[in-house]
Amino acid sequence: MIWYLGRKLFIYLLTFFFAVTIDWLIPRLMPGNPVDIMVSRMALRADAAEVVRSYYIQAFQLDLPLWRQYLNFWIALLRGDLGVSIWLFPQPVISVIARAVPYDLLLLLPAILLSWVLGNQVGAMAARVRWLDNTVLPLAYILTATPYMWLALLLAWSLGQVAGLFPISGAYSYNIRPHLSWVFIRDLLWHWTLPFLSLFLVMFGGWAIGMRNMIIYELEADYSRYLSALGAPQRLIRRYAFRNAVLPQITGLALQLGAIVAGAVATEIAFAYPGTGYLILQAVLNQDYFLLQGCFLFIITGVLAANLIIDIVYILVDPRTRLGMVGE
Amino acid sequence: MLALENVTKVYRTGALGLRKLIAVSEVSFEIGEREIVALIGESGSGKTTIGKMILRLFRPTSGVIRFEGKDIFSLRGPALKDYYRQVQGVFQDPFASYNPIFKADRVFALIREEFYPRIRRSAWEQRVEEALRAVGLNPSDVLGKYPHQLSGGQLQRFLIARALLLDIRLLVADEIISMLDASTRIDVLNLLGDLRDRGLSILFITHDLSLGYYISDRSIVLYRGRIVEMGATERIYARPLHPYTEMLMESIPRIDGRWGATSHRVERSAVLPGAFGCVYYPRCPIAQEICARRVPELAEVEAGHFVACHVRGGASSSAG
Amino acid sequence: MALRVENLRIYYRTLRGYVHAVEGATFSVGDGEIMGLAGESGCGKTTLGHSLIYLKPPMAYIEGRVFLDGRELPIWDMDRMNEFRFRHISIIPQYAMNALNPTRRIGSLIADLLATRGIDFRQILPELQRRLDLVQLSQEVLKRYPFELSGGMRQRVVMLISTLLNPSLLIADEITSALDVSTQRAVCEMIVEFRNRGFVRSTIFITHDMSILYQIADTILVMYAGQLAEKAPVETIFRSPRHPYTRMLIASLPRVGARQRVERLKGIPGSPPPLLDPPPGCRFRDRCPLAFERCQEPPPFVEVEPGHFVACWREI
Amino acid sequence: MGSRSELLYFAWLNTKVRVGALILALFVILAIVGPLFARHDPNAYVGPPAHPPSSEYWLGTTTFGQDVYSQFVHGLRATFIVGLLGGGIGTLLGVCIGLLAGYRGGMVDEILNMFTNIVLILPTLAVLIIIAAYLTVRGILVESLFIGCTAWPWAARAIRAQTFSLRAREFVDLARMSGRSSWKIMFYEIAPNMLSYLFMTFILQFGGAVLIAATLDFIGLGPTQGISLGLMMNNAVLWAALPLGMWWWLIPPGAAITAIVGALYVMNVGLDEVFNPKLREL
Repeated sequence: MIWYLGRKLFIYLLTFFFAVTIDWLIPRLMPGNPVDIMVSRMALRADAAEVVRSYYIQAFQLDLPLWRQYLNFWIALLRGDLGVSIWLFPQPVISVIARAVPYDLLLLLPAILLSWVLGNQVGAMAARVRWLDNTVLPLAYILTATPYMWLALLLAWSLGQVAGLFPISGAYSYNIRPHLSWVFIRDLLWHWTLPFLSLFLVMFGGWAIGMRNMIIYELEADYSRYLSALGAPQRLIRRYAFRNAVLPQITGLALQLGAIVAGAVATEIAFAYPGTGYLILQAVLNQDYFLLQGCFLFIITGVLAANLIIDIVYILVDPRTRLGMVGE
Repeated sequence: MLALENVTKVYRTGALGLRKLIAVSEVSFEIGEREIVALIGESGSGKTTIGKMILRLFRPTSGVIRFEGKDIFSLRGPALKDYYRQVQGVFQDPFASYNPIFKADRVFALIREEFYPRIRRSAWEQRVEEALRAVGLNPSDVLGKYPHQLSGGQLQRFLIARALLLDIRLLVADEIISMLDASTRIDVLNLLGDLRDRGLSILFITHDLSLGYYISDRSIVLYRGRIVEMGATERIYARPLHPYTEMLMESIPRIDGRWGATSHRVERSAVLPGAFGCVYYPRCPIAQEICARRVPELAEVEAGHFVACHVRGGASSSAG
Repeated sequence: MALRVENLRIYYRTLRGYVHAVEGATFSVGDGEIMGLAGESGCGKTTLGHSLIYLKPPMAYIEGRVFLDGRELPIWDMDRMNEFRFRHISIIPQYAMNALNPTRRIGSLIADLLATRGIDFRQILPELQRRLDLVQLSQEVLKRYPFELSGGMRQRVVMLISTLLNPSLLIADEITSALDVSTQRAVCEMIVEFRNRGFVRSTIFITHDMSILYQIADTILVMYAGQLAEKAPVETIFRSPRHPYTRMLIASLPRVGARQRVERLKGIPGSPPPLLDPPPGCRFRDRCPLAFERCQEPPPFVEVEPGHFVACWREI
Repeated sequence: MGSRSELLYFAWLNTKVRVGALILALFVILAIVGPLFARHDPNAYVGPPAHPPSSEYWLGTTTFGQDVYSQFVHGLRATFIVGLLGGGIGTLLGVCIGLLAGYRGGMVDEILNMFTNIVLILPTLAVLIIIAAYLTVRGILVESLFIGCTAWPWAARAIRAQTFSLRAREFVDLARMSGRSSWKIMFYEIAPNMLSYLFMTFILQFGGAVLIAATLDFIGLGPTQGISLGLMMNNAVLWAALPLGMWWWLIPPGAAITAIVGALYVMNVGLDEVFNPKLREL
């Protein structure tokens, strides 16, 4: 088991190293000098452009030899210094992101966990109940094929705009200062509903389909056939089949994180929900490269950390990996 | 013709290849002209691995396999092609030996493409029909069919015909009849016997002693990668020397007599196989103290009859 | 009289029509009898065996009646059969080596299974421990997961589970085909031991390996292409078979000591007919040297001597 | 597997495959023929702003008076291009890496597999964001290339598993004993057996490429010129189509993507039933 975890950890560290290297390399790989491009895009007056250019040169340390730049980049990273945001000058990138993280977690954690649990339950039932299979499955296919942002727009338009039940942007009403009180929390949740719903529905479709196929596969496995041949009731056989079908769904969750993050970014933009996704949109509009790279690193670390947690959960749940056989 | 010298194959298993699985250890034997040698062993004895190494599909970890004196793994290009012109193999599962989406006789086309590119079409078809008749098949009802439209027995004969197209000198038959029904099994065995009479040498790999006895001239008994007994088939069956061979003889379900009392039911703690004592030590009823410490050598107890056992194969070779 | 089967007909429903897997089987198995069910691959022996306990699509029940200890088995009804399964009729499947739920300890698996029959695990534990010793498995096995055991050990666990409630009929489906010679013999002796100790009353042992049946079966029923060819005590089948197919089959088995140079055995040319729309009458007709025009009609499965049944016009 | 024609016969019989193929064909025709009927250039300001669908402008106009229908059909064409190119590159890379890792085994497999896992775990969108942000000129070809280069691990994993199972089959050994070179074996013996599998992998890669491209465009990192469905949605959000109730600008692009990707997934399930012999017999 230690070996299984060790190998996974090694891969995650390697991935992190690989990602950070990409992050450092790309601006330097771009044709021409990245600083000139950035400055020219800002269409500033000559003297202001000169100030910004020198600031960039110093920020990117383009004057130092490459390997020195790379080393400094790592040192700064480990110290948590991701440079200064241009869009919200002079706030450091790390604090801008730190403000966005709670909203990300508030949105993503419930959406992922609830959709995973309910998706698996409904998927398991669909394998057993015929009419459920004919209604929920087609719907699940449509949901999982829907681009996150489009479902967000649909919900915003129907429940928000037309029905007027929910607000369609921002995390809380403008006239309230965030503080700990029932009023604020109620308002927060009121704003949270639509983004949560759009993320939840798309992911729900994916898990339901996955579980339905896995359950049917497990119900045809040898141990299920043997139990049925011995006259064991369907209840027992389905209980075993569900437990064995959930295991690949756990690893599936880890592998899907990359796609889920993409969905979250799009949904946050559609609802102007102040998470990392929204920051990315602002960073793109304002050519705030440091914020962009900061968001990139945050997403990478988040995904890798989540992967590690899910692997640990998998080991605790699946006896085969816990007791020695190296489960893939 | 073919000689194995101290051939060993070790597989890396476990996480980072820490655990070593010794599939074949220090195996040496020869195959001469016009003879069928039976390689007998239960699953995990390494018999298939040896077969695949002779066919150059696996590379041995140490030791050498020589064909006409030359190390087969040093052959390159035309020399390698020449080797495959003289040594071919047929495998256990007839249906897995054919690429399912092509017709069965594509195996002949492969041979023509690789070995006889310049032969005229009519001459080649004539040779194919000749080979098919040589293995007892009627060309008209087997050619142009998909593998799943032919029976197991027909498919195996097809592969033997493929080998005959190359006028080979050694055929490695790895459990070729174990998936066939009893009634068609015998005909394929008889075919091997006829080919041997016409000058072909065959390495007949099987786990079934009675089939081995029926067809082979010499037998080699393998246990966990090591040769425990080797010699003329009739002599081994008349007087099996190694306790493992004895146990195998007792356990075959015969059809002319009921099972006698089982001579031994021994389960000792498994000594690290291969490294120190005899591999059969954990299950051997006549094992002595020396057996746990030293690996027995293959000693010639009587003319052409070798056994690897301190008790039975020692200089004294007193009857066990 | 443990098992009586009358004119059982089981087909397979496929996209191209019905495969006539078992065509009107009538036979019986006495108390304490181990009946070998032999025949080449595709002759319907597995279908016959499985239809008695777990008749699941694509298998289709056509007609026929089955009586166990005098009570009729509703084999066509999946649910009503549950009452008989495991308690009165049980099976050791061909895939026994991976028939155990990989993520459940063996002890808890047995407990769950018994609980569905209203039997308390603790009540049956002493008997289970005695049987574990019998098949050389340590008590530790109950705490282990299936993947921690070897294939042979897993099979023995399945054999124990299937016979735990002393069923009156046990169906063993090709349980020796994946084993080595040494473990093969141990498993066969276990089947005989189960019968001698009364764990099971009668057994149907399905295999293509006739020599195994010679060692442990009391009688042998030979099937060919979905039809019953011959049933007789073991010695009669091997010494004086009456059905031409059985005769040729026995002749093609290499005795230990048979040498090709000395005594060249002969196989049976040709191959069994397709069962999608099988030929009428005796299906061995076009491979049988004694075939004559009478073989167009299906020969009845008749008792030519006490306990010796044969389906061949030449023998009646 | 039976002969070729029998497989195609079963494929067409399967309702899921037929439904999926029809929907897909509908949108392909729309993408090809549509632009011919567009009277205006997608980005030109031609009509009255925020005008609901009418006989003149079938899908109405944007807040700036651009013809939504023209944008929609040109965007559809762009989406198919990204799907074909991005999906194609992804599948191609996946096949080569999967086939090589699966066939060679040993060290090669270990390294390639680790590389696959790394790219799999990396949230591809984050990587694309960084790349696209620094690219001054972004065309559809470049976008497809990047999408393809980050989507291949899913294909590689599937193909590698399939190659492992096929490589162990005896007919590969037989081919090696006939002196066939490894490359010939890979592409003439193993790959043909996976044709059905390759096609299904391509379908999933195509759908994935369309979704990722739409998300990238939506964030504003899509092609700098030309129009795509994702870009339409981005403009719609940026220019407050929602508060102004301009549903004809919001609904069509997303609906097209959902329909196309949905049709692909349904076809994939249908094909799985066709190529999986166990299911076919029922």
